[in-house]
Amino acid sequence: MKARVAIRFRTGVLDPEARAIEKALANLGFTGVRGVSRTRIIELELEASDRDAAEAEVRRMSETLLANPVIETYSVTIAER
Amino acid sequence: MKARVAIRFRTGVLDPEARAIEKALANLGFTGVRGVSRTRIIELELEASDRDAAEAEVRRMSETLLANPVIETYSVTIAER
Amino acid sequence: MRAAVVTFPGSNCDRDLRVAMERVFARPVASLWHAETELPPLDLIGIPGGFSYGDYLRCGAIAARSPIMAEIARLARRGVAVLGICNGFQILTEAGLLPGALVRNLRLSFVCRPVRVTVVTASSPFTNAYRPGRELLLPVAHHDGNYVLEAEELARLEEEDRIAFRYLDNPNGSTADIAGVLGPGRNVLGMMPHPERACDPLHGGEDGIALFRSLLATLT
Amino acid sequence: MAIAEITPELVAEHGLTAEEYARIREILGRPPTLVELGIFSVMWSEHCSYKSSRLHLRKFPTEAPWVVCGPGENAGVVDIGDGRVAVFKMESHNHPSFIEPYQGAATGVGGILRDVFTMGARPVAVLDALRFGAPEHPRTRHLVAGVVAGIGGYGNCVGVPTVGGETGFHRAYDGNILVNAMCVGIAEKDRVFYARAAGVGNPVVYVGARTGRDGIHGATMASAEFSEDAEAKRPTVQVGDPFMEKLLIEACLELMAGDCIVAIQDMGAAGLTSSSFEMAARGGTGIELDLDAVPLREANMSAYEIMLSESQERMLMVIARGREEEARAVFEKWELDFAIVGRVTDTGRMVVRHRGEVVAEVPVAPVSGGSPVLDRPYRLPDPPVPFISDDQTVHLSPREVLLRLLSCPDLCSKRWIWEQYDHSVMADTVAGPGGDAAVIRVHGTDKGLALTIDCTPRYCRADPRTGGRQAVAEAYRNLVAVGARPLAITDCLNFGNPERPEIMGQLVGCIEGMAEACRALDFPVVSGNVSLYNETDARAILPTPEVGGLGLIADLAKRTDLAFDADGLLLVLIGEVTGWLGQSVFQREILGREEGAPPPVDLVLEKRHADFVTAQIAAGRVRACHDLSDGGLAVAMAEMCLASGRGGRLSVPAEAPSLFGWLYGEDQARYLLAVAPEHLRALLEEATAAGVIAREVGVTGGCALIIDGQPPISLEELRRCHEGWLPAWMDG
Ligand SMILES: Nc1ncnc2c1ncn2[C@@H]1O[C@H](COP(=O)(O)OP(=O)(O)O)[C@@H](O)[C@H]1O
Ligand SMILES: [Mg+2]
Repeated sequence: MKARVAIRFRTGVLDPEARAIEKALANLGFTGVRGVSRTRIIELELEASDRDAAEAEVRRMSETLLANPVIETYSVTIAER
Repeated sequence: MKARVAIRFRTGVLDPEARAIEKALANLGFTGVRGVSRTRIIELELEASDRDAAEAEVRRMSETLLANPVIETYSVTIAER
Repeated sequence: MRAAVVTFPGSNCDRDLRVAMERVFARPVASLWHAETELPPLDLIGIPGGFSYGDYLRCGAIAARSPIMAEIARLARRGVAVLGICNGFQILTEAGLLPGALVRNLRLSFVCRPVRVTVVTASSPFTNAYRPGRELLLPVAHHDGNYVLEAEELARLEEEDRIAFRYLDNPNGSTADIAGVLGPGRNVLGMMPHPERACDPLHGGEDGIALFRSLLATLT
Repeated sequence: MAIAEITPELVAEHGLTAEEYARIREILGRPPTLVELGIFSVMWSEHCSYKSSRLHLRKFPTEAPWVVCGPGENAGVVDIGDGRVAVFKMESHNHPSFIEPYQGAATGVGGILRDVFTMGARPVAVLDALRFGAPEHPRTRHLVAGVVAGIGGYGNCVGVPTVGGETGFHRAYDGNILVNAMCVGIAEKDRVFYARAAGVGNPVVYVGARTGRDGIHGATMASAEFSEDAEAKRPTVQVGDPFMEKLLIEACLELMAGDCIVAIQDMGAAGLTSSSFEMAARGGTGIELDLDAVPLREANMSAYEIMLSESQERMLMVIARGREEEARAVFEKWELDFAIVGRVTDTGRMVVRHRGEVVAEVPVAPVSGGSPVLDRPYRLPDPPVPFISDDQTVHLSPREVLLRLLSCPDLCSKRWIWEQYDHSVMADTVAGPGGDAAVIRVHGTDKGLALTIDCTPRYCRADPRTGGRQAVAEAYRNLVAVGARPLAITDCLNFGNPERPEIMGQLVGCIEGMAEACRALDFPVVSGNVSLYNETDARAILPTPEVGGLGLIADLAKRTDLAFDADGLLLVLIGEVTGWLGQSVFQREILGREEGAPPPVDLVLEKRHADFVTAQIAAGRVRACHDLSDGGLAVAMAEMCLASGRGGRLSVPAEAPSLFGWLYGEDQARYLLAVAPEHLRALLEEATAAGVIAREVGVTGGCALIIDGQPPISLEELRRCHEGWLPAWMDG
């Protein structure tokens, strides 16, 4: 089964890279760009009996390793195939 | 208008980080995880007269700044709102 | 004083830390390979700087979840002193032994330079040989030293006097200029500056020596 | 054996000439297979075979009693006493860095580190020489940012300090930047490893990263002139993994502590091909390779791709038979791939098998050492006439000139760059970037290695021979200035297309000049690298023979640096002053001209002055020392003031040839010393006795730099000018 974890900074945590992108875009003449935010996606394949089992497993992966709950939130999507 | 750029490595480009994640998951007991891959998502808001104009603009941003065309490919989605 | 320094794949300040400790402690310091899970009796564990596991995913994330860290966490709860420097600090926050997290420097680039820091609290086994308020010159060398934590956590750290060091010229954007913090039991210290690179008049000055002297005096 | 159709187009695409192809057919006695064609193409590329330069490189002196191993191995080796050796080399990664600055520069550092630890040395320092296009060029800023981040990203992660280098800007590099990296390591003298395959039946072992389709044909790319379609060559960039490199260093050094390695060689340009051929050629043996055993990153790679891949962080070793498991255990501990991919034979032939077929079978010697040695026609430029300047044409005050020079791209502080490099990891950096030479303590001793990289390309263009001499002389001076005894150099010769006689003339002239200086100064060449075809659409770079010098400081307590540690010290200028402004930074930045002859390099004077300064340092009379180079006396003085946080006064003697010549002329063989007043007499007397021109030119103290007759320049203003330009421009 294929799964996809989307990880982003919690609101309130300043993302210096997003700010830098915004600034760099402005310097390059792309004016009027606002609200830049970044999300990291990790896709993986796993063996699981069904979607729910897969989702539970990927949630555990996210909580134990993939995301840092102090600064990040995550969401999981399972794409059967 | 809101836009979303998804950036990933071209096929064949070494992604040591993805491999490290796969290995770390295995060490943590998540066996059977394969094919880990990563995508960076950048979301932003811009002013544009219509979807096509927005898309063209975001493509230019991607080519000049957001993606590294030598080793990455990108795709753009415009979500009107 | 029974001290050891952990080596993870990708650690690169392990030797430096051991050399500095041995110089001040005047006795051998053990090396612990990350795969070891049964540790000898110890008074002090050093987690060195470097790029453990390439710092892939997040700095310190993979090392923090390695088996040896579970053991170190257990020892830390029992009062063993744990000193995490640079990547070691990142590992300790990722392992939940210290609050907050370390993210990319505000200016985004790696920064290597001597910085001025002040000693905020002298009440810890790491800092009791310093006078509070003393200004030190210590090298930093990191890409992800921007310490972030929530307002309540910050208030708690301040209330419990757990901020060990503050930058005078903040090189990375850290919240409240924090350069080093203590764990709740005051026996765990994480700091971005490198005291082990400041124990030698020929290299980096000598302002880091008192940190190791504090440990020597307290732990033996 | 599958015989692909080898068309003339295919041969040309592989960068081989018709004559070379005829030679290949003669060697094989038949047409080559595609794999064989690929092998010849990379092995006979300029990059691997040095075919245009080999004839002239022989002119370098390469021996001295302290040289343990000169050119020909992965890196040069010199004795530093106490049973230890320093192992060092410099290499270019110019083309890849232009295409993808971060990865190109990063993998350049990775490659040079491997050249050094391959020989059993622990890398202890990296230096980098960078040449970018004009700051106004639209790509320059992006290239600077990427290259600097890439060098830092790799070196910092591996944990080897980057302690020095050079950075210059000139429009001649707009389309071809230079990224040269130098690495220095330390080994036990009796535990140096060489790359000579030996012992029939011994297994050939592959360790490190898996093989992917990275940089296939990188070696031929590095030998071909760029054109506007460089973009199309993009997929050939390699991506580095410094974490893997760190593991490789530790694993290799751990295994090298034992005795099961017979030979070891990193897989650099042309990957498995060049590493296997070089090991076999040096050992006079043959090798059988089984490509099915090579760890692959991607499925379905062809034999051609596997042989030519330039995936990074890979090594090839010959292990003593029966010791395979011992070696495997070490690599498994470090979680690295380990595979037996072949064995050593006595046939003198390379036999490559893939999927049950022999895909290549070629004699080793003619491929490895048999590439054509070319005697390309060359033309030396006419000797330039000296430039005569007239102070009246300058409408700026000496003070304004100084501030201009200190903030120009070439002379401004490069702090913005080197603060992104970890220069203090390993805790043995005694002097990091910012001085004449970096100083690294030999771990656990009171000795130090002094390291520098130098070249003045504008001198080389005006007069290659003088430029070649000057590059070596400046490196020598920079080592002497920190109290070191210069031992040897490595070099990286960056030039344009050698098929053009005037470019070939630059190469030959520079080599001959360097060789003369090396001989006169007893400063041999022990390793190096040549990078040709640095041109885009027939516009060549400035001839840039970078010289990496290494010296030894016997007692670190006796080293010097450029900071004066007290007020009231007397400044003594060593060397002759003619006020030479031809090809000076002053001429370019203030007069807007780049012309005339560069300052002559008198090697006898260089040696005499260096010996004198060395003796004065040894006698404990020198409180600060700086060599004079770009920008001359006033710039050197300003740099000393900035380094010490103290001001000083610089006098302009009545007999000065011209005011600007005195202050900004670039006469060679000069040093500026700070001396306590009580030592002045002895120093001057010894100078006279030694036939050295030495004169008092100023005094330290205060918080401003004062040039006689000019309003003072505060240290803050000096600092603002010196430190301001680069960060402001990068913020752009
Ligand atoms: N790319 C770089 N990397 C590291 N250090 C650099 C770099 N460029 C310049 N430096 C440092 O800046 C200082 C000044 O450089 P330079 O003017 O070339 O010195 P010099 O004229 O004495 O050779 C030196 O200490 C040098 O090591
Ligand atoms: Mg110099």
